[in-house]
Formats: sequence, C-alpha cells, structure tokens
Amino acid sequence: MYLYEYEAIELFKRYKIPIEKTCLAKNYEGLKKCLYEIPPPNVLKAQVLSGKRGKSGGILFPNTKGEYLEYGKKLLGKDIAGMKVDSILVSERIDIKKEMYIAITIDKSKKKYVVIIAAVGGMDIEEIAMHSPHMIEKIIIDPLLGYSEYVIRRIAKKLMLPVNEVKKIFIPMYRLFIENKCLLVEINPLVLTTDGRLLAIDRKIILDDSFIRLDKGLKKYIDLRMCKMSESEKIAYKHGFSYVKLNGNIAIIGNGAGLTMATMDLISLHGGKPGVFLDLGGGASSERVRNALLIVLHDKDIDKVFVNILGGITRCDEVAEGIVRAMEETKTDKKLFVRLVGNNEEIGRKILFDKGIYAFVDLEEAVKEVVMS
Amino acid sequence: MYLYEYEAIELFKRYKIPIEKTCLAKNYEGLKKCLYEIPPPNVLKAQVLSGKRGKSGGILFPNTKGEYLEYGKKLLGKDIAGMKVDSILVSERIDIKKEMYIAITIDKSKKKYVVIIAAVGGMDIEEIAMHSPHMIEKIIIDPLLGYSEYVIRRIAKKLMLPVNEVKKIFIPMYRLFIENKCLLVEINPLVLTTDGRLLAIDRKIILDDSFIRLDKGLKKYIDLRMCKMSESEKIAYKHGFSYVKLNGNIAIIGNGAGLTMATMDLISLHGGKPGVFLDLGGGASSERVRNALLIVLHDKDIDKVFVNILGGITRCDEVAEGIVRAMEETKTDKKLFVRLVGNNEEIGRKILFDKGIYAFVDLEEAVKEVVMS
Amino acid sequence: MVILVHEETRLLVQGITGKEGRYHTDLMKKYGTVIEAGVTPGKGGQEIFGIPVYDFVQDAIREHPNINTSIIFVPAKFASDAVIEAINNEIKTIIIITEHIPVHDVLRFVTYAEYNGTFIIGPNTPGVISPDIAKVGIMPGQYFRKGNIGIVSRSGTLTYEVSYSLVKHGLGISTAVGIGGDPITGLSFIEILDMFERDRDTKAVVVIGEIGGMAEEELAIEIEKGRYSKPIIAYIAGRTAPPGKRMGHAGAIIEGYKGTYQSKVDNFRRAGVDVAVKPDEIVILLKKYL
Amino acid sequence: MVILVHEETRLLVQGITGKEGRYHTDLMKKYGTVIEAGVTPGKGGQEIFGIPVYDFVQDAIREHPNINTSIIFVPAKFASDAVIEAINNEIKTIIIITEHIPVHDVLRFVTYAEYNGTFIIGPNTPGVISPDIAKVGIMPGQYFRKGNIGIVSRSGTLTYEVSYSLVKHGLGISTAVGIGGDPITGLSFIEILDMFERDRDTKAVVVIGEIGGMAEEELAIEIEKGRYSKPIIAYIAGRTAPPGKRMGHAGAIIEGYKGTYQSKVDNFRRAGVDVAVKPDEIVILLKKYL
Repeated sequence: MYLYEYEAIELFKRYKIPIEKTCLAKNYEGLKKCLYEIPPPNVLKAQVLSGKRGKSGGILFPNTKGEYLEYGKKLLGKDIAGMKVDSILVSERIDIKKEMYIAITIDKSKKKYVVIIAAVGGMDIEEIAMHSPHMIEKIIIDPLLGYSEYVIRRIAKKLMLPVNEVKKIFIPMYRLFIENKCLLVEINPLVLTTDGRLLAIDRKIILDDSFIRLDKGLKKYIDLRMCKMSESEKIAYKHGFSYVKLNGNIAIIGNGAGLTMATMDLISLHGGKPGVFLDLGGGASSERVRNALLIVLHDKDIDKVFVNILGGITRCDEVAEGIVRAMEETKTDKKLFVRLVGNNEEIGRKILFDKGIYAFVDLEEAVKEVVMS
Repeated sequence: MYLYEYEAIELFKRYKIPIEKTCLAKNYEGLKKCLYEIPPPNVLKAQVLSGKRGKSGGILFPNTKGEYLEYGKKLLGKDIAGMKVDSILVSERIDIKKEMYIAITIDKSKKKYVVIIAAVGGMDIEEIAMHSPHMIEKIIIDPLLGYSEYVIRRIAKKLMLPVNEVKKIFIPMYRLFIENKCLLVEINPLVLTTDGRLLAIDRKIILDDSFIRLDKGLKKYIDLRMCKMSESEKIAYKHGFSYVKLNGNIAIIGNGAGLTMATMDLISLHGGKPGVFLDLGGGASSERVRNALLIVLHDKDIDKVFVNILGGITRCDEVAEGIVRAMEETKTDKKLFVRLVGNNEEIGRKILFDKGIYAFVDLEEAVKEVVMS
Repeated sequence: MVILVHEETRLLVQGITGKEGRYHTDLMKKYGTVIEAGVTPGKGGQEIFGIPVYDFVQDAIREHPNINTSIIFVPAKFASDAVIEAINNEIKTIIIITEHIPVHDVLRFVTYAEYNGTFIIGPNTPGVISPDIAKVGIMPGQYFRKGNIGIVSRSGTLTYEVSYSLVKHGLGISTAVGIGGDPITGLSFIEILDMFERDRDTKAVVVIGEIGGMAEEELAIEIEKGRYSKPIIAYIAGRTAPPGKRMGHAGAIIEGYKGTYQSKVDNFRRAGVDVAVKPDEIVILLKKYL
Repeated sequence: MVILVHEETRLLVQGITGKEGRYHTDLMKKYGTVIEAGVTPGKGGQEIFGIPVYDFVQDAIREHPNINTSIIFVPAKFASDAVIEAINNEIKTIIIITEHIPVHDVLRFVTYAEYNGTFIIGPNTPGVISPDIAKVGIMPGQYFRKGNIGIVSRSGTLTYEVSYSLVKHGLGISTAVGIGGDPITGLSFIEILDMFERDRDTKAVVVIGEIGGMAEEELAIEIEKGRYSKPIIAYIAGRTAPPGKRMGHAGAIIEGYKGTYQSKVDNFRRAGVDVAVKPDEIVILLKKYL
C-alpha cells in the first residue's frame, strides 16, 4: 500500500529523519492557517498517489501571499492523474545546492534488501536509470546480517557527503524500513541545502499489505483508504475478494488468481471486454459466491457475468446454491454464464439446471458462449 | 570479566528484569542505612567473585535487627575464598515456591548462542548437570537470526511457567546479553515466589574484555578493578601484558601466549617452580621488555628470571637493550637467564654479552640452566 | 523417482489442529501420503485422524525420526516461527501453504533456509503433488494423473485447470509444483527445472507463469544458455491485466516497466520456448515433443 | 599443492596503511607473496610499496579481479566491518590477524562466512605460510623451510619454535596454519586436518593445541573415528597453567571442568595420537612415521 506523502512524513518524523518544515491543509481554512506557519515563498504539493504529480501540475511554487491563496484554492478539488486533490502539503521552500536519490527496497531476484543511491535526484529512478545509469549504485544487504558500516561509507562516497551526515539519514531510514516491514522507503530528492543541511524533501513509503493486517499501529491507514473506495471496492475488501474494476462489460468471477486471470485473458482473446476481475480466493462457500455475485449484479457497467469455478476444495453444490440465492435476491437483466467443475459437480449442475441455468464443463466452450451471446 | 553481583544488578535494573529489593552496604554505616530500607528477616550477601560464596559462609540470613548488625559486621572485611569482603548486598527475603536456572551464553563448539535452562536451580549448573542431566535443556540460537518465538514457548514448557511470564524475563535478558556482547548472563536461581511472581534473585554476568575496551559505558568496570589489583598487576595491565602470579620462584617472560606457556611447562618438567607468567604479546620493543622486567625484578617472591624471546617481528637488539636498561636501573640479586633467537640475533647477543649476560639459543638447554643453577 | 514429494516422503503437519490443517490432513492421508505427526503449540497429546499431535517440532522428530518434510498451515502471524522451528530441527523440505506472510518475514526465513540447505516451497502455494504417490498440499487429487509431464506454477486453480486439460488429452503428471503466488518465494522456477532435468520420470515440463516479478525472465535466460535438455512449454496468465493493479496474488502486479506479459513471452520465445496463448493450447504444443 | 595459501594466492591487504599492515605488507612482498592491492577507507589513491590502495574492497576487486585472499590488519573496532565487506565481495579466504575482536562480532562473521562458503582463519592468528611459495601472515619466514609436514596451531611464536625445531632436525613444512588464539575462530583443527588429508604435499601433521575450549577434544573424536589416514602428532601448551586464569590468549583458560590439559591429552591418546610433552619431542615422535 502506497502512503500519502503526509502519512510518510508522520513516519519520517517519528524516526527523526531530517525533513523541511511542512503543514497539512485539508481545506481553504487550513491553507490560511498554514500561511502563517510557512509563509511564501513556499511550495504547495497536492496529496495524491501519483508518481507523475509534478508533471501534472500538482506541485506549485507561490512567491506571494496572493499567489499562495490563489494556487491553493485552484489545487484543492482539482483532478490529478484521475485522483481528486483533497489535501495539500505546504512546505518550506529550500535553497538546494544538490539533489540526490536514496531508497531502501527489496531485490526480488537476489532475495535480499537493496539500497539504491544516485548522485542525481528529483526525477523518477527509472528515468535516472535510463539517462544516467552510471549515476546509480545498488548495495545489497543480507536480511539476516543487516547493514555493515561500509555501506554507509559507500553511500557517503558516492554522494560525496560526510559519513556523519549520511548516518543521520540512513540509520533512521533503515530502522523505519525494517521496523515497519516496508516494501519501499524512498527519498527523492534528498537534498543538500545551500546552508549545508541534508534534508529529505520528498518521500515515498510502500507498506506491505500482509504486515498491515498484523500490525495494530498501521491499521489506521486501511480505514482511511476505505473512505475513498467505491461501494463495490468496499464490499469486496470486506469479504477479502481481490477486485479490480476494468473497462468492459463482462464481469469475471473465478476462484484463484491465476485461473481468474487466465479466464479474463481468454475472454479478451475471443473478443470480449472484461469489466470486472473478481478472485474469490480459496474455499468459496455459498455465502461468498452470493456476496461476489451481488457486487457485480449491482454494477451498471456490467451486462454479462461469467462465474468460472474449478472446485478442488470448493464444493460445487455450495457454489450453485450461492449463485441461485444471489440471482433470486436481485432483479437483474444481466446475462449469467457458469462453468462448474469439481467436487459434487453433478449436484451443483442440477441445482442450477432446476433454476434454468446451464453450467458448462469446458472452459473455452463457456468463454465462447459468453462472448458470442 | 566477571561482574560483582551488585554491578550485575545495575544492568538487570536497566533492562527491567524483575529482581527482589536490594540495598548495597559498603561499610557499617551503610549496613545501618539498608536496615531501614530492607528490614530483617532479610539476606546478607558478601560481594566477592566466587561461585562458592554460599558454601564459604558468604550468604547469611538474619531474622532480627540484632542478628542483622552482628552478621553484617562479621561479614565486612571477612576473607571468602581468598577475597576480602568490602561490600554487602542486603536483599529482601523471598518466599520461594520453586527454584529454576536460566542462562544465555556462547556454545563454542557449535559457534552459536545457547540458552540453558533447568527446572531446578540454586546450585552450580555443573552440579545440576552431574546429578540431574534430564533437568537441563539447551536451545541453540543462530547469531544472525536471533531467537524465534518457539524458544520462549520451549522455555515456558520446560519450566512449567506461563509464556507471558517467561517473556518478561527472557526478552530483556536476551537484550542485555546482545547489547553488551556478554559472554554469560545467568540467573540462578530464577524463582517463582509463593505469591506468584517470577524473580531473578541471583545473577551472574561475564563481560567480554575485548568489548569493554571498545565500549565507553563499560570502561568504568575496569577502573573499579584497577583499585583492587596488586601493584604488579596494575603495571602489567597498563602495559597490556598478560600477567599471572603463580606460586613458585621463577618468573617467565616470553613473547606469545603459547610459547610462554610452553616455557612454563618446560620449567616445571625440569623440576622448576614458575612464580610469574608474563606474556609480552606481539612486537616487544626495548621499552616493553624493560617494563616487564621491572615488574618481576620488584617481586620479592621471585629469585630467578627467565626471558625467552623468539623474535620474529621482534628485533633481538631491541630486546637486549631493554634487558640491559632494566638491569642497570635496578639493584637486584635475582638471577637472570635469557634465551634469544630471531632478527638481529647476533647484535642482541653481543649487547648482552658486553654486560656479562649470556644468551642461550636452545630453549631446553636454557631451561635446564634456569632450573639447575 | 519424481521430485520433492515421493515414496520416501514422511510428513509433519504444522498447524494440524486448525480448520484448514485438519481438513487437508484428512485429504492428504486419504490420498496416500504418509503423515507421521502434527504440531500445534499447546495441543500436544491429542490425536487427529489417528495422527499424534505435539507441542514442538523437536518432540515430533524425537518420536518420529523419519520425518523429512513439513507442510505449514499455521496462520500468517505465527508462520515464520513455525518455518524457523522446522529449519532448526533439520527438516529439509518445507511446504508453506499460508498466505499473507509479510515479505520481510519471508525474506528472512528463505535466506535462513538457503544458508541451511533447506528447500522452501511457497509461501502461498497449493503445494506439491506426485500423482499416485503422495500429495503434500491442498490441490484436489482428482485432477492429477500419473504420467511424465512436470508442472511448475505460480498459481493454484490454474494448475488444476492445466492438469485437467492434460489428463483429458491422455497425458499425465510426474510432479506438479506450486512455487507460490507471493513476490518472494523459496525455490523458484530455475531450481525446480533443475530437479525436473535430473528426474528420469519427467520427459517434458510445463511452466505456468503470470505477470509480475522477474522469475519467468530469469528462467528464460537460463533456458537460452542451454541449461536444460528437456522440452519446456510455457503459459503466462495476465496478458490483459492493467498495470499497477494487484491481480489476486500479491506477486501478480506489473510495476513500472517490469514484469509485463510481453517481456515474459518475448524472453521465452527468444529462448526457443513455445508459449501457449490459452490453457488448452499447452497440450497441442506439448504433443510436438512426445 | 599445499593448502590455503599457494601459487594461486592473490592477496588483498585490508588495513594496509596502518603501522602493522604496512610493515607486514613489506615483509610478505619480500617473501614472494603476490599482493595485488590494499584497502584503507579514506586512503584510496595512495600506493604502498608500489601496491595500489583503495577505499573499498569492491573497488580493489574491480581493478584486480584475480584477488582471492584477504589479510585483515584492521583495528578491532572496525575489523568486523572489514571482514563482512570481504565476504560480501566474494573473497573466499580471509585471514584475520587482528586481536581483541569481541566474541559476539566474531560469532556473527564466522557464521556469515560459513553460510557463504568463505574460509575464515583467525582472528588473532599469525596467519598461514607455505614455505618458499607464499606467506599470508606475520610469522618470520626464516623459521620455516619447505617440506612435507603440515602444522596447525592455536599459537604464534610457539609455532615458530616448533618449526625451528623441525628445520634444525632436517624436516620441513608444507603449510603452517595458525587458527588463532581466540575462544571462537573460523576454521578449526578439523577443517584444517581435512585439507591436509587431501593435500598430496603433506605426509604428516603436527597439531599444536593449548588449554581452554574443546577444539582438541573434538579433533580427537574425529581422529578416533578414523577420519584421517596421515600420521598426526600433538603438543599441548599449558600443562601447568592454573584453572580460571587467562594465559595470554583469550581462549587459553580452563573454565570449570572443561578444557584441561589432561582432558586434551587423554582424548588424543585414546585416539592413538602421540602427544609430545615438550616441543623438542615432536621431532622424535614424527620421525617414527617418516
């Protein structure tokens, strides 16, 4: 899960990583309050989860009180990369001598932690990699051993900074990464100010959803995001479904990520347009199947629903009952297609047949029918 | 380095390991003060570094104020296992339901940490091992991975204690062990009181001399010990010599632990009695040789001094000069024997010869001469 | 002699008293897997389907010294502890069914396992099945039939679908291995392919990948180098998945320019591997080689 | 082909600009050891006796990819970092001269080295010498002459004494290895004996032990099991050392009932190993087998 910049700041402050002065404004009143804390010339940053915020006009540099209020007012409620701006971070304007990049993340191939540094900063690391690959260095860290002193010396040399200054950034940053089991902690840019301070003036944190589930302190971030979810997303989240809204008209409900993706691909291959990807996960009970169906039956962008169940553990009679209950509860003109294979397959197919629903056995045959009819 | 019990208590308190109420008395006045803090019936424990303190009458149990003052007075200044008692720890008397043993130390063979637990306590772990080996369990901990939860569950089961109670002892104990790079942290006995508390009522810590050298916080323990050293020990310590006082009359000065030990063994083999073991360590300069010689030349138990130098790095002329300087500075009737081999051997031998000192080449020949003459 | 799970497999079930653990213990036992013991902290002394339950792995091993494999049903919060307990007790194959274990925890025990010469399968895997011999996992046995095709997959039900399709067309499976759907897993494609390469009962291998991560690309590089002599067929799920969205599996996400369908397919094709565009095509491509 | 230090040894000196490092670099070079580079943080760019100095091991390896061995002269406080840097840069033999490294630090890097397949010699070792070929250590070359006796020892000067005595009596050394005088060291007697066993240039081995620890007892058990075919002679220093006192080496201390002279001698004798009671007797015992 990506954290908003202001959420990341909370964690940066808790770990005492030096940052510039900031103030969060959630509305125009807030903007006026921040004006006195951090007067212009300052920086306004839209709080949206997009790496392209800067390019999309989400970062502004007012020089006067007038500009500040004008820019701020415009920014609030604006749409940036498809997301509505509902809060603005007001930051102290920093006189920058040098911009750099530092991140701690996981190297999936090596199965180790990796520190990525670059002597340039302020742009996307993939851009830096493309334009100045020699500027980037990766330092692998063994997850059992942790970092050794030479890692800090290496960073210091690469960034041409004193070792003691690097320690003030890296040591707390590493602790933040480890203690919160982060997938990424990134400072971009890390700046050296003209008056010689080292500051993390932009920051990104990605938390591990699996750890958030287990950690009381981090659960608040989920609640916050729940508010911004669509109704369908909320219900799917509550039931533990993996739900992705797509552009088409065919909802695909499957059990298992790989099978549901394969079904979606197959629908496309035959010319259909998937509109919802919904993975029930393991052990689809009649109740879960019913709940999943209700989500897509209420989705007005959807006009066909394809349920593809390869029951291993899942009992087909349970699935059939869930489908029947959902269909009976909902007045719908959406077309339903079912493919049902597995435990108690015959019973399941009979339950559906009695309600006038035909269940396919062969996946591709079913997909063709979904797309054609 | 062994810590005194009251020093160990400081560390136990810093890490919040639950212990009984204690009060340290350094003299009779102190005893009277402690009387009001922890009135009898209580426990008086002589603060000496001996595992046999209890058996040697170093732990007493006064029941009344009279007994308390009487026992305490007797204990102060008493000699226990060769050590003078200069302070007493006054402890709350605990109603014990069960005594147990727990220690964290280093398994030198496996090169891992090891937790040792026993469902009995209060006696030496080697005694427990002898009488009730089935009562003891060892749990190996990988130094890179650290302990896992199951280790705590295992301790709890073995000691028949609730997991949460074990956590209160083990987690801080492990932190103490790791953060201070201890060689041993031992609680013996760990007791369950009749009112259900788990307390570490006796404790032992061995610090790593190599770590003490590097850690500012631990250096104070050395200063404290310096006061109790003999004059010779102090000088040896200051110069970084490895110095051990023995019972005999022959001082052995060598360069290198193995060689000095072998020399000592050889002296004994030929019927001599080593009185001092002094390892100069590597790179014996003329100054170091002189200082080492001065220590043993001032030792009245010594009447022969044998200097055995196998110079590799060490230059024999330097050694010879050091010997000559020490001998010239000191009026002594002790007999000096030198065996000198290595770099600049001829020059060194000549320097000594000019001052009337013959230097041997063969070790055993030299040893025979030392013992015979 | 098939791979990972075979005639000599002697199983320990960690988390045997939980709902999932108990249910699948029954199914595995019925399938013919030799289950020696189970472990659940605090539940030692019970029996589940006649299988003795212990508090600690150490106790189970002491009473059942033949145990060489463990399957983990322990909830995410305690799974890491269970895996380390198994490693420390020298169980050399550990199959982790549990989903949602934090990546940092997985990194730690996967590294520790590698250092100790222990095989980790998973987490978030359906397990491993060698049809007619043993299954150590949660896959439905009825979709798998004995044969000479090896399957290695990041997915669960999709693997059943593919096996079902092979069986329908008269083919069978030597061993099917789910490596798990998480971003970090124990053994990856390369190690499993190495095992199949050495296995005399396997004639060809089906690799079922999906978007996200670089596991397929890394395998393709090894194939291109000529590491394997046996025919390999690939299928990749998620061709039409939008970037930046997690598609069911924690590992199934296209991040930046990495882990796209196209990158995986291109790498496989460059290595001379036939890539099926739909599950049913796998059989057709396989038959070229058999 | 002798062991650990040989014709292919290409050396890196970590801590090359310090007093000790510089001094012994000169001596090792004069002895004939091929020294490719040195490392001292912050001193990169200098030259010492014509040997280039780098800030990082990584930089040295990049410029001198043949480096396969490192010797560590770095002070105790920074030694652990230097060792880990060498391990992470895949140097496979690391010889640590530094004394007084905390035991916890040693445990960590020794474990890490083992997990990464790296040989650690020391800490607190005089190093390794293969006479006439190369020396990676601080021992005086003049006491060692080429021959077919392997020496492995916990001690420094005592090893010189023994070698001196062998040479005096016409014998020579294949390789002499100081494993270090600390309570925890990297390779121990057993691993070094395994190497000597496989080494065609070694005909017999002298083991020089001392009081403290269980390394000699553990070796004796392996000898008793018949692990070695070559003749082994032992000598143990500290026969007359009082219990509880540290005799020069951090590892040379009799704790409780463990690590006594008698225990070591008894174990060796039980394993059929002749134990010399004084250094000069080693030659006499050896000659029985040659």
